[in-house]
Amino acid sequence: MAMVTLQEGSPKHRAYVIGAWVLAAAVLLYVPFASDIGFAPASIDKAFRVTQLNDVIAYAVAILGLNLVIGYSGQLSLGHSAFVGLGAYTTIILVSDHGWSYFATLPISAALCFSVGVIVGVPALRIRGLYLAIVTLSVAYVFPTLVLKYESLTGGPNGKKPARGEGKLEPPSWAPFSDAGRLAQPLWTYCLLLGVAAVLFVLARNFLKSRPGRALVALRDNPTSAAINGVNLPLYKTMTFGVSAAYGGIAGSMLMMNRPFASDVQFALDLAIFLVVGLVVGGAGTISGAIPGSLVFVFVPYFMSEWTNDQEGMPPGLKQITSPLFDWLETRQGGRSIAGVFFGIGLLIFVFLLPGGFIDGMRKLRARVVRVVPNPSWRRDAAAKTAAPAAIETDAAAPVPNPTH
Amino acid sequence: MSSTVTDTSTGATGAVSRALGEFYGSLRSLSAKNRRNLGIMAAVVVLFSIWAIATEGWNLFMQRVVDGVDNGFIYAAMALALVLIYKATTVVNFAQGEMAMFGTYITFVFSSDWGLPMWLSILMAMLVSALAAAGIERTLIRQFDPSNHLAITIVTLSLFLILGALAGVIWAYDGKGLPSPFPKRNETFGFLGADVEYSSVFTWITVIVTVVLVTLLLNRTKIGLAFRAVSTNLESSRLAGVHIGRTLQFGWALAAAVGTLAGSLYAPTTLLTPTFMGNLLVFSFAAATLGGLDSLGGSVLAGLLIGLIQTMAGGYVDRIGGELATATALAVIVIVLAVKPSGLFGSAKVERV
Amino acid sequence: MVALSFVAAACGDDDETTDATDAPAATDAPDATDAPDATDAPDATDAPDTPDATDAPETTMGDMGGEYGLIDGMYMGAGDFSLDPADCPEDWDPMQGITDDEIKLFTSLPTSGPLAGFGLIADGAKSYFQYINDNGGIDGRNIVVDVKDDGYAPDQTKTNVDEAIGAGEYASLFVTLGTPNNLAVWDTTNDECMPHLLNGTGAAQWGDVENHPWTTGMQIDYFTEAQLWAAWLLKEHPDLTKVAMITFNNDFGKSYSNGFKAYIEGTDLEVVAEELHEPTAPNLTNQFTSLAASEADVLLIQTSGAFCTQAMGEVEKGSWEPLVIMSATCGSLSQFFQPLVDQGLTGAGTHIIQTFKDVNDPAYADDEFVQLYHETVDAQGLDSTQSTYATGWIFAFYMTEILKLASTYEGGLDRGNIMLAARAIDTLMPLLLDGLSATMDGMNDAYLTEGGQMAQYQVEDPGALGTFVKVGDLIDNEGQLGTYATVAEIG
Amino acid sequence: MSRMLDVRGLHAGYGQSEVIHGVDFAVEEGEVVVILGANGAGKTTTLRAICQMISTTGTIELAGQSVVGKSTTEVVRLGVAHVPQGRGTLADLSVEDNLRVGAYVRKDDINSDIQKFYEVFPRLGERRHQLAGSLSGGEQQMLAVSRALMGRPKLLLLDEPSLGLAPLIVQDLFRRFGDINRDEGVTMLVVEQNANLALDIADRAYVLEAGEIAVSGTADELRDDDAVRKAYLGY
Repeated sequence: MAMVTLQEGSPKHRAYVIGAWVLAAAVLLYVPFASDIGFAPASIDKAFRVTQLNDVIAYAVAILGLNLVIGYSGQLSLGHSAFVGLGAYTTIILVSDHGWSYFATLPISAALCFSVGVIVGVPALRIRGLYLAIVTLSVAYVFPTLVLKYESLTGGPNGKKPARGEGKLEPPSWAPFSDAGRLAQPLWTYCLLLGVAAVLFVLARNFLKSRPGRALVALRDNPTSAAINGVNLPLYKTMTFGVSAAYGGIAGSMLMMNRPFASDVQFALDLAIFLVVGLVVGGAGTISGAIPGSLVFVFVPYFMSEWTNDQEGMPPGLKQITSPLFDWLETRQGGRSIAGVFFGIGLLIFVFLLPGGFIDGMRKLRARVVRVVPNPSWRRDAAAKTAAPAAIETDAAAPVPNPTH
Repeated sequence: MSSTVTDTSTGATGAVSRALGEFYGSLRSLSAKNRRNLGIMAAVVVLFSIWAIATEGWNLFMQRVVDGVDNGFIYAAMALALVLIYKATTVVNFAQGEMAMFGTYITFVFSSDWGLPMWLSILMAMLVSALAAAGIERTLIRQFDPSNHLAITIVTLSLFLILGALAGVIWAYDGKGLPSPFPKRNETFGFLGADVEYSSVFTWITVIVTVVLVTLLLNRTKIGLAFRAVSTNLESSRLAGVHIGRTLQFGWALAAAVGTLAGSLYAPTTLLTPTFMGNLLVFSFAAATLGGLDSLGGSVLAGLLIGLIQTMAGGYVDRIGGELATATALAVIVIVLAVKPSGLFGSAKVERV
Repeated sequence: MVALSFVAAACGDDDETTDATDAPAATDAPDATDAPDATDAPDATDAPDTPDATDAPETTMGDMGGEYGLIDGMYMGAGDFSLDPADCPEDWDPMQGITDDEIKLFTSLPTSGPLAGFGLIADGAKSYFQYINDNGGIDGRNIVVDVKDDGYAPDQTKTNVDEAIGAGEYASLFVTLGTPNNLAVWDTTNDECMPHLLNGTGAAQWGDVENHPWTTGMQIDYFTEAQLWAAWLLKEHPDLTKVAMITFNNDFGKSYSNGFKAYIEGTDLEVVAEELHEPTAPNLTNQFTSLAASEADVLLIQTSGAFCTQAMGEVEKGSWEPLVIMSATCGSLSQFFQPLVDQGLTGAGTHIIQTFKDVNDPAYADDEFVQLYHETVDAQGLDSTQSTYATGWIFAFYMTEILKLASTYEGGLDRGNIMLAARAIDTLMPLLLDGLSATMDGMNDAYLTEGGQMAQYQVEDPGALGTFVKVGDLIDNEGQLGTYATVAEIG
Repeated sequence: MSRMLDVRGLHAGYGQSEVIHGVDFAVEEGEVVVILGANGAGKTTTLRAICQMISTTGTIELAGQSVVGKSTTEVVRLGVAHVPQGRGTLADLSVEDNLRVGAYVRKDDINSDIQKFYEVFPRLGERRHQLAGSLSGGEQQMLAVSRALMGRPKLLLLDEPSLGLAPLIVQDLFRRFGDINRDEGVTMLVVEQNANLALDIADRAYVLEAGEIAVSGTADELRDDDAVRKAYLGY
């Protein structure tokens, strides 16, 4: 049973919520600016670590966008790598060939990806489930081919990057870290990306609380009931696809701000699949799940690869046990692929321990410590707003968001 | 193998005619508008053929038809596995291609390391992969409620990662050459101006026989009945006392065996590497979808269609060329699905909430 | 004769005003037909001395100490090549990664994924460094390599190299694999004054000494290789004029394509069909149907990896029988020909330009260096018949020679001198085919190897691997290509 | 008459939300018992709990044997047949295959039973090779009941059999339920909103309200109870 019980809306509860936000903000600021980060051994360059954090922010936005489609509107999309890629190429082409600033490209890639997303979303109105998966999969599959085909625009297989010495995001002189040398640029990027991401997260949250957002969730849980309620189904479904694609596009642009280089293989099917992994690990149908999902996406394969490369940084006891295995793998041609095996096994263990994703697991954990008693009047309102009259039992029967529909 | 075919020849004919009946049935059920669309499509095909023959000659046209059919049957073989697993899981099994790849390596181990004849190696590998898939279903999938799509999706993603990397560790990434299981390998004969490989023809026959056998298995056995019931309505099947777990296990095993067969037929035309199924999978996925995901015969016809579109578009349309042939084939599928959301031969009911 | 016509064509047959920067090189270019007998080229049978750490600098390089190195604050190297440390970042440390007992190198290549086979190059290189270290290292310094996996994805290569540069621990990069991968990082490495040596790719860009002085390649570039094909065809098969190409749709495939097309302008050779393919192509059947329809006399296989094997298989199974020339990257018997044998095919008759000895070729079984290779690698617990390890040895050999040479320069071993040495080596890798030479000369010659020997794969027993047999003369255009400026102009 | 089904202190629900809060009821062998109640009262949940399709606590005994904690398949094999709401038709299977699935748990010959249902419901016989999904709603309901009976159950659970059917068809259907109960001796537990029809064939009835039993009694008693009539029977 919970140790602390809080009444929703009470001053104590408000303090709890604000405290949690302050703590989160403190972590976000402390991690990159701290002199030595716990998970960055002294030998590892801090600038690189901050660059990785920047990746985390960008991918979190992409996963959040994907969540709008999969987690909230319940349609499986395997094509988000293409949207991230489209955003990335839009930015990098405008910056390197037309001298735009990175920020100016954000609305362009958002708008472009929104349009393409809507176009993909239109067949999605008629096509569902696995059929939709194949349509989006085709988009993911074809994108790199188009990048190669239109080489003059995209740089083809050699990738696209700004001309040498250009396209750098230099921090302004007033920034306290502007003289931090190698670290200045990643830190400045961190601040910018964090700002962009914060806006996008708040927008997503407000969108989901708005009428169209609630309609979306109703749609996922019970398509028929939402239709009965007079929700404009086709419009919202298409819009969701567009918004989701726009998030993907902005994420692509953010990736380019962090590391101005785009190549076809970067935005291939693997990315689409790993975004889904990040999504489900974080937790489908949760906004905050995008962050742990993205952390896993960026850091787990990285550390797996590091550890299998040289066993430094591994816990000492474990190292003794695994060293014969690694010695044997050393002599095998594909031995280093073992990182992939470990990652997969880790994922399996994860799903057995936390089948609902990270955020779901955290909520269960939190529920043991803090119990928030909902304010009864709110609950009634919420129920009246979302639940459809004919669907109470069927709604309850399907509490888990269904990713294939 | 051959004796089995003879024994069941009457049943086989029945299944073929049923598959054809399914096909005609789907034609009949087309509305007038769709029939008109189909007519337009047929006219386009005929006009295209005439134009193609006129520009580059009969022989080249025939060769392209043969190439298309050749690829199409390979796509169809894997599409068959996908259809089975779709019926069994109702989620995207990301690991399907890797399972087939692993099975094909097992074929390789039997034939190359143990020195067994190819066809025996394939049969044994099919058996091994069926058992392994049954084990995977029992240990990893059955823990979760079949309606918990999210968890099952992660499990298949994990399998995708594990199997792909494990094959790399065990067999490395250098390509292995897997010989064709059929006689007269690498020899060709002339057919209406085209060169046709003997092993291709045997492959076509094998795929057709497999479709027939799988159809019989599903239509004539109790476990097949249970499988069809579960894939149609899980809840009702459970209420009828069907062992859901065991039935799905059967589906996984069958799909894995068929996948191994598909991989073992495909590998001799390319190289066996831990990633070799990837490029095939996209087309097989497309074929399965175009065929309607739950129609075995439909997936074969759709596989052939995709093979032909790819060959013809790539071969005759300069702007498309070899590089965009893939994209073209996929674009056609998207268009078809937009018109007919449940595929060409799928049952109209798509919703499976 | 051939060499002269080659040079003429390379500079554009009808364009006499071509830039003359490489003219000096062209005039003293050894005639290719004579090359095998060239007396000044050390015979490879003497080579076993070479890897010996103490002898090597004297036998192959002579004493450059007073002439080159850090002189008056500038790095002055051979062939008018110089580097100004002032162009480097403020915190640039010439001794980074170099201590009294260690030299740390970094490389990024695929050790997982479809191209993980290339990862063995790093293991092979480590094996050679192990051998050098066991024999005293570089003046007592051990060579250490850190390897990172990039799965052949350029963005991952960039991530890895950024991390390595930021770590501030490495003296130099070496054998980073892949054209797009190296292009993704070369601006950074040059901005950071990080030696970026012996790239594991044959793109002509690695000779861009003017704009990217810190980057060098090692192997014969694809552009030149395709021109060697054309030269060989014109000389040996003047009757075969119609050429078909199967080309990987990337920079790699197109380098061949452009090199060949640039060379054959004005000759009888004509490209009648070219089919591109994507890395995601399920097979090459469709492309071959189109190519066969062209009824060309010659087929150029300008692709890599599993597609090499597929392409050879397609030719062999079809009724079209062109003369086949294939990219040298497909030359490994164990990787690309063995699978064909397993499939019941042979690949017989395929031509390839060779620059190095195949360590598994019985013809070189008595070669002392080949023996040394097999003994050392096997003793380290690796399978020496895996010829990719030998490729690693070649890269590591050159790297070792560069480090040794740099140690003799004014100011001793530091990163600036390593870069100077990389642009001045003139040494014979013992595995290089007898008669070929390998030199770099600052601003005059930015390519290490520019020659090769056409060889045909011949098979006696269809159930077993065959061997490569030399056909035609050795062609060595050492020093003629000059720098990337020349290539960029041609095509 | 022995007790076919005995339910005591039943709690059941989905995930964290409990829908049934301590329900007691019983069904005697050969009886037809009806559970009435408004939408959301927990009727369907009760049936799902009997079949162990959701997590439950309390006691459920089938002919003296406890079923709590057993799997749905085991409960079915003990002799419970459940026709779910919406009929649960196996739409992609033919009518005949639907019937065969119904007899999945049986090992003996089932062809005579199939013939019997073709006689009881001639429409099914006419359409035996058609896909079940192509049948009309009433035909599908006939099929669903036949399929459930193919397993020769001791207890038949019917969930809202009248849902979405035309009144005439519903009347016909309920008459046949009565016949089946009488002729085959099948015990029935029916969940219905259409109280009038249900009470016609029922021996006894319970009224569920917000997950608890509000009223219980014989069919006649309930029909005569003013309060019940106003609240549930609509007249």
